[in-house]
Amino acid sequence: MTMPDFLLSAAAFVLVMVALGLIRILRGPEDVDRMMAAQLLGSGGIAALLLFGVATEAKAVIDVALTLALLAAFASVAFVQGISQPDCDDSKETRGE
Amino acid sequence: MTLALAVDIGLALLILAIAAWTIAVRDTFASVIGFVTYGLLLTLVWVRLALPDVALTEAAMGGGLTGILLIGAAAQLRRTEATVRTERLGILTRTLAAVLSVAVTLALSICVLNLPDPAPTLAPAAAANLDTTGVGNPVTAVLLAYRAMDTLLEAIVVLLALFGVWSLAHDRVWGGCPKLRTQADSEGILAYFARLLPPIGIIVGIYIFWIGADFPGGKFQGATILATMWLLVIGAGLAYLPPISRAWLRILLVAGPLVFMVIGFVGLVTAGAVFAYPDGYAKPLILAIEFALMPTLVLALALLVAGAPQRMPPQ
Amino acid sequence: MNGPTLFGLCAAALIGFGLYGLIVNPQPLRKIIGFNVIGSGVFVLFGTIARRGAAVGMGGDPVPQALLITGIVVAFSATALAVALLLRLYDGRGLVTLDNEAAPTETTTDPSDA
Amino acid sequence: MKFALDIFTIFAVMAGAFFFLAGTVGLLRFPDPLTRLHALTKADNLGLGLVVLGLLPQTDWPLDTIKLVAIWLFALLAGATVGQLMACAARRGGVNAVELTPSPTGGRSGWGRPKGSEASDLSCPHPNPAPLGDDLLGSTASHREPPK
Repeated sequence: MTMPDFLLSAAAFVLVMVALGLIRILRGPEDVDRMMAAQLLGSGGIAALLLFGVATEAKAVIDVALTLALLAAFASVAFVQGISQPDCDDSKETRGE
Repeated sequence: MTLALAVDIGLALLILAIAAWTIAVRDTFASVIGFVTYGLLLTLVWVRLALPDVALTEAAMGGGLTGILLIGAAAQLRRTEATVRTERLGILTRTLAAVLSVAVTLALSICVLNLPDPAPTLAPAAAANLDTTGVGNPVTAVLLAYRAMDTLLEAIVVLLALFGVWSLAHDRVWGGCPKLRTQADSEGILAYFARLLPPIGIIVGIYIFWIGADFPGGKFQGATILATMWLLVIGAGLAYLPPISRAWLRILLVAGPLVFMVIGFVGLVTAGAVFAYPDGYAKPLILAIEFALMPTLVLALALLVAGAPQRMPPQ
Repeated sequence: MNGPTLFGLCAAALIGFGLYGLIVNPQPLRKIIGFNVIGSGVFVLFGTIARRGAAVGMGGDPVPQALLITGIVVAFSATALAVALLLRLYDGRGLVTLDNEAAPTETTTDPSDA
Repeated sequence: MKFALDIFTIFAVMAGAFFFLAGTVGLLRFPDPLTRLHALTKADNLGLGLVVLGLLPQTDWPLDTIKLVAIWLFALLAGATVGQLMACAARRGGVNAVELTPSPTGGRSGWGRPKGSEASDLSCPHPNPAPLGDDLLGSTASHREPPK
């Protein structure tokens, strides 16, 4: 088994693992659990991308993974902000200009 | 069956499963989470299709702005969930919709299986003229040299969408600030994160923008990353969005398309056609357009997520 | 069966899913998501065509790739506009139903009053 | 040398894959959101970290190597932030967390708050945290600046 084949299998394995994590997205029970599974899928996706990228020697894939890693927290941050403020009221303003 | 094909089949099944769940799940919030995950898997699909430029765009859009936009909207609309759930279409309509969807899928599948072989391609034509543009990445060359008109119109479409969003403001707050939901606590973990990440994120965004001339990357991807960083700083309560009546804001928004158009029409005089670049000046002109479009895109994309103005600026 | 064809078929199914969701889901935000699923299906379909056009050392035909990038950005803009319209509807009526029969309780809250 | 580096890659990537396995199993099998979060952060930090470590010898010095390390650092930062934010969210809204953990305070941002009553307390543990909040945020306390 050559190195690219090994890396590709590893990518497939990681993808299968995070795909199983999708069961948590399906089952919940809370949205928090769903968001966690999405977060795990994010990390697994980045790992799989890197493994794909090195296996196929496609350098640009590393940039894609870099972008994903940089933005990895954003969906979760938006989620936590979303559930912590059920509606927009100005009373939550803490700073003025 | 090769290993690569097995990976592709697994990925296709995965994305179909998450798409089906996103459509079928009852709860809107859960559906939005599913859609964000779907965007991530879509990035993997683009990588498997060997289209890194598209993958980068999808990663930047799907990872940041789309998630912020949809999750924010779903959170605001949560109260309506109970009333909307009572409206369900009858079984007949749903069956008809299913039949229609299956028919469309089948028709498209037949088309996919009967695509012409060998496939028509413009790649040789794009490669033949790549040297005259001085740009190394054929996709950037297409975006800014061969089909520059499309890119100009795209920037204008983004701006028009922004004007559309702004026009939804109440009269009394016209010219005011869009109010993004912000964390009440400006000293918490989120504020820490928002102080640490954006400096590095700005470097990554500019890097992606810069390498776009020769490698996958470019202004749309870079601008998306920068816009996301800006929204993070605002979302953490460390800064406010400017009122939309600010002159600098409006000038920067219009500057990009304006520079693009001016360069395009100058081409009419110097090179004999609109958006033709004179010999030897193609690369500097393309760079000038990219630099001018960058702030426009950053501001427009971030403000699109921020939504309509909702309050007057504090005096 | 090869990679591009596989993803082409996948795209066809995605368009079907999205269409069903667009028609059946009553919540407008779900319709927006359904529309986006259709859009991404169209993009993937176009991506397979780009991939099939691989030639002269390029991974895919650059022209459809450029159009795809344009398309993704435009789709995002349209989504943002649709979401803004929806939030404005909620702001004006207090509900987001598209059903005209539902009582339009005019509970306009002007945020500048707050 | 090449052989040794390849062996290193294989072992590190396999170890990383193992942590993804462990993270997934934890996410599926652990009983409440906070323990699931624990499993998730292991997969984030160690799984991705070991995969990156394993791939380092296979990439070109310097740019790709730096990018790989940066990816891991981003993932660490994202994991740390998301871990805390999610823990807050799980504490406030998680039915399971409420069932499994006794309420230490019952007061503001206490554990015993039933789902749906979060309207009065919307911010994460700052600035008036419950006892656990102090523990969670102990590491960042030194970064706080005086309120403006």
